[in-house]
Amino acid sequence: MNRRFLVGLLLLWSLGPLLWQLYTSFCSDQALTQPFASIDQRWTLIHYRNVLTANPPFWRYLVNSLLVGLSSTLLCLVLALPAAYALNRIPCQLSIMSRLALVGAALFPYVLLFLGLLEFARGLNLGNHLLALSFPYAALSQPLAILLLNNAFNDLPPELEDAAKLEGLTLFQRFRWILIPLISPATASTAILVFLFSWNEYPIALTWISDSSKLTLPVAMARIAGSSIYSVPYGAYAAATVLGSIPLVLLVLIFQKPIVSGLTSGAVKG
Amino acid sequence: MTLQIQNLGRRVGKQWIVRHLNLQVDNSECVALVGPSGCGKSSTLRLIAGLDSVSEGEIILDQANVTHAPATQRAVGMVFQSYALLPHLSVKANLDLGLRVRGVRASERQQRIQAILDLVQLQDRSEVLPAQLSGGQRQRVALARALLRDPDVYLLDEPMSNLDAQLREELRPELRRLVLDRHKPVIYVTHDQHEAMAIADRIAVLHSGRIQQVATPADLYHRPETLFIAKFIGRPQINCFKPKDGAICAVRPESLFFANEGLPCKLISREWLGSSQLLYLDSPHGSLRLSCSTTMEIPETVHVSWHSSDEHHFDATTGRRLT
Amino acid sequence: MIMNQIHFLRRILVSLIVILIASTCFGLVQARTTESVSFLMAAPFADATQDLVKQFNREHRGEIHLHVIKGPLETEAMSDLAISSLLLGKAPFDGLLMDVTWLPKYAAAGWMEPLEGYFKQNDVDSLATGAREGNSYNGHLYRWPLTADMGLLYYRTDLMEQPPETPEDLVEVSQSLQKKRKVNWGYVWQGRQYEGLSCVYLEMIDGFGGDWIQPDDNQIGLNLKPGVEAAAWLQGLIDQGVSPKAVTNYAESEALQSFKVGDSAFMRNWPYAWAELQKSDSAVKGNVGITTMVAEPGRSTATLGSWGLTVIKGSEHVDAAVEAIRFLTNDSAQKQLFLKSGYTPTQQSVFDDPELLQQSPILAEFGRALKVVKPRPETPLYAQVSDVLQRQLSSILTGEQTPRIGMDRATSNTNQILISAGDRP
Amino acid sequence: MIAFLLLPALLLLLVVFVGPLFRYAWLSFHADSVVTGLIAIPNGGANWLRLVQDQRFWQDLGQTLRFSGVSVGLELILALMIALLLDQRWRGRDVVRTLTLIPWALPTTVMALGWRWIFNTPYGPIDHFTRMIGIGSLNILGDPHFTWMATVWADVWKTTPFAALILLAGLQTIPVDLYEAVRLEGGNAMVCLRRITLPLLRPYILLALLFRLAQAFGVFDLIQVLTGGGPASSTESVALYAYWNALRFLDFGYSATIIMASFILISLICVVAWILLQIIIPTHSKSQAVVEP
Repeated sequence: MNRRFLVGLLLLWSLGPLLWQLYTSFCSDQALTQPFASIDQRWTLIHYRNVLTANPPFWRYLVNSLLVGLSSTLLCLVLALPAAYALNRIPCQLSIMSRLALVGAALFPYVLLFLGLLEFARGLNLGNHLLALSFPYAALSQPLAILLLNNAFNDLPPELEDAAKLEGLTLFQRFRWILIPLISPATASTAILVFLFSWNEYPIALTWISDSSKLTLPVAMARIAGSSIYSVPYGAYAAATVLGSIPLVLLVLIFQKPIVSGLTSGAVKG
Repeated sequence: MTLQIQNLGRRVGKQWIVRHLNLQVDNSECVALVGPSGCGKSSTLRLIAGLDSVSEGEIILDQANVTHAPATQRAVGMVFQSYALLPHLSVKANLDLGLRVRGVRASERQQRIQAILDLVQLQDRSEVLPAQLSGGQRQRVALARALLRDPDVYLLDEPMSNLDAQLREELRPELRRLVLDRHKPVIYVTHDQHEAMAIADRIAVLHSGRIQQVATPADLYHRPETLFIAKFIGRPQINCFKPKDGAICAVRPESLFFANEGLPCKLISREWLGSSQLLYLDSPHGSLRLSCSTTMEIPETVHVSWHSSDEHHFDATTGRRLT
Repeated sequence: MIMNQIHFLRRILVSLIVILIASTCFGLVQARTTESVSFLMAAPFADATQDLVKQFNREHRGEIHLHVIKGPLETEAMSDLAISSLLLGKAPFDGLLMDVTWLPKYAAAGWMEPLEGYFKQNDVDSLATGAREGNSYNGHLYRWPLTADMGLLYYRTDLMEQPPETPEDLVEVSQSLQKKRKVNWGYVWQGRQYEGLSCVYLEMIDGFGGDWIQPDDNQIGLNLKPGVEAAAWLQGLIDQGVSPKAVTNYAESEALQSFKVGDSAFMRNWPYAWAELQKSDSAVKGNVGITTMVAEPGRSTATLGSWGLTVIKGSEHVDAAVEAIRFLTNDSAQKQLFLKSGYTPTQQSVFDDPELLQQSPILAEFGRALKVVKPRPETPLYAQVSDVLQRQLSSILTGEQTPRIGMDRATSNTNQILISAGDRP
Repeated sequence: MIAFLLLPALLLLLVVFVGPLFRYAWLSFHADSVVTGLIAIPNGGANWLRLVQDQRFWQDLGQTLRFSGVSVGLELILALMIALLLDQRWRGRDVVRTLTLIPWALPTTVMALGWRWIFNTPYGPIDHFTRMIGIGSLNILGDPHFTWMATVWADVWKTTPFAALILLAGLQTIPVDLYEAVRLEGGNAMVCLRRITLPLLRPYILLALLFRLAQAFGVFDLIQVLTGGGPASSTESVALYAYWNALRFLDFGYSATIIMASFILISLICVVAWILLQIIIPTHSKSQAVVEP
């Protein structure tokens, strides 16, 4: 009984604000100003229509974020996998030091890097190139990715690779046939966490992208917030919030296992 | 085809894991490496396989110096204690992988895998994942993989220690058949001296990273070079008397017999071993182990004696054998 | 028979090719002659100029197409948007509607196209004198004013014959009215810690004969006698009860609210307040007069706030953009904006238009105020400099420090900013 | 070969993490603003002198510390409670755990927009609630007294699931027989919490604390979208101030100085927090003394 109450409270706390947005998004402007009064025309889809037919349409931001997320994840894994493997093959003390440095980098509030990265983008003309964002994203998620994958490599029995060496497999062949398949669960966890990070990242995207058709979802949301010209724009905000949340809610529901195991393994071993 | 290691050593930091190893293994010969855990058996094997780097000395395989050749280029077939089968690949794919990267044609691969599966009697399990096999079957797959490699030397790293005792005895003759018929040098690492004596032509005893003695099982048993070997080889363990004049006298439990005259002993306990029984006795020279026939009735107090030819003498400080 | 058929086919083929070539040429000509120009404007301006833009596009069909990008509602957010584009290189717009305080920053950054080649001396002469301010930086003209804005002193014509002219007068009139219980408060203004407070202060420091940043030697005048007097006077208004304590949290809307319900005798505000005060829900409708800020004799000023159009450097359509700017700022456009949206004009001829003056006589007052406008310090570091001033003023007004100390601090902080940003050694 | 594998990642990390820090340190001794045409010119320690005098920076720093301290503290307490709830075995637990993760996974800006509506005066549900219970309208996003609390609320909502998950992972490593041993000796739930749970959870609490403290100190997205730093810069964080200095004031030199100062401060804070926590939470050995007398 007591527990049921607590669980209810927990769910209300976690999901209440989201459900309120969902409710708001279907309310007419009139209904919004009097949320608990009874009004004839309470329900409407107009906010969704507005958001989806705006210029550029809302789904464009989702596509942009998806592209950036995928390319960043790919780049991050391509770099982190060999590095995580090599971290086990360097002298022990050096390896421990590098792992400590990586933990420090993972803790670092990366928002402070925005200025350096902005100068970088200016210097190399990377601004307003959507895929160029994968470069800082891959770098920023590198510490976590290397740590997680390194844990996974550590957990592999070394004989598997030794046996493959004796079979004559080169390093690349060992990666292809043994290491990559065997750490695929950890790789999946890492990939999802990196994807989440890239999808949600704000300050770097804010400074690197200004062209409205190339915005990623978080920046687009912030710009919607700043640029609204409606008197009560919250119906449209809420519709945008709901549309922006759906992909991630689905992602969490589908991939909850790898996400939890990724976060947990980072915590337990890091 | 012979394997020769000369003055081999490996150092990690300032510590020598193994050092001054000298060993020659001939064609069709099986040498067992035995010793307590941490004595450097597996390290030696890994040096020969090329999995660890050599700090000093040389490894010569069929007159070619392979001391610093990478593992991928040495023709070494190795069976690991944990079998090291790839859990995500079927038995067939496990066997196929090495052949494929070595560039064997598909049809030939198929044929050779089939043949080797027949040999290890796993014809019907080729599509199965390793997790679905029993321990003995996994071990045979691991062996099959080593055989397929057609190596110049076989290295077996405690291949049976994960199996239960009964299975081990069953597999031993099979292992001999499969591996020794290949007419290649074989090194067999085990911590089980029975297994070593059963399977090996010669046994090398390692202690703290050094080889103490290399000899046939019989020699090792009857003429142990050091006190350590005398104690390590042979069960029940050899009896050591208290040092006298800088020498230790040791007598095997089965060399002791009851006599009317001799060392007066008190029976402490007895263990029944089926074909024999082991008596724990308390004597003026310390406690003694004696094995004798089960039919014998043992009184509380006995007198024990032995032939002086059965005595082994060792230097009390160096542990070396005194002739 | 067959010959005929071939002939016929050939004729069709030839005519098809001719049509194809002709249409391509036509398309090319069409494409070449229609230049597309885009301006970024804050949302209210984009809405206000909607009709004018349509008109422009009608008149320039086939030549120029003007497209207005509607920016955010808040002006600061719009500047952020523009800067983030400009910092990364090529901006997705050709022109930008810019506040007077942004210009030095954008110009110093080299983002603006100089316009003196397009707007000649006679163009400049046609502007009202006040509207000529704040369009140039370092001797180059970068901005052409769309609408002017200036700080005004609103007073109650039902309570006094003549508005006060000096600071002492204002206090005196207020106190006597308060004593007679005609009003609760004498004077409401913008005392919150934000840009409005800097505008209020600018009018006072000039009124006491000083300068925020002295134009001749670029020295800071905040801690000189007039600067301290101005701060002390504002603080004194609260101490003497002429202004409510809450004025330290007033922005334009709060001041307007107080004045509109008849609570106060004087208010400092911008021209937009006039229209608000003439609405039917206003308690002072018809009883409001406008003048410029009180000051020592002959020193009355009005803080200049104005919006103007600029062309971004690197734009490929400078000529077309200038053409559009000319259209949006010409006499008839300004009349239209004034009548429809209450935007103060910038062309002198509009102020002199007898028809318009008859329609809304208040225009004359706006015109008078525009003659004494004073721009805020024209430095690219204005935003930081103003922030420092607002902070110190705010804590002076709430009694946390004396005017003397506060202004000393403001001066040293301002100097520090100018040094650290490389403005002075 | 190994170096070849490490090099790309190492290079990227150096460029993105170490490069900017060195650049900031260098820039902080230069004037690099719109006045200099965004070209760095040495100006001695002028930036640092300005920083010392800059009231806005110190105000922002105070606000940032208040925000970090309060929100991380609340978060850890809440996260511990959630973790304890989720550590027990009951039907539907996994589903609930997944659902509580959702706030963490959403982009900050998305829900910052949502919170703007929830805290809206007078139409948001919170305002309705306060009027309903008779407190009256609070003007949450317009009154500096309340706005920072709104930012804390939104931050706690978003980041608690992460901390809860880490603590939950820690809870699941604690063997059940430890609790049983204490119970057998007559200890109640409080004793269990103080003597077993907290000490054994310490590394996890430390991890969550350090990670969250560093992230909270760099709070940016939430504030920028929810309040824009206002009203009257009462919620502005140092990260946001640094951002304004670069992208609004075009003063890269000073922005770099602010960031450098923040970096030094956050490093110090993490060290201090770590030491403090070592002192506050009883150590391992004491707890074992109870369990194994």
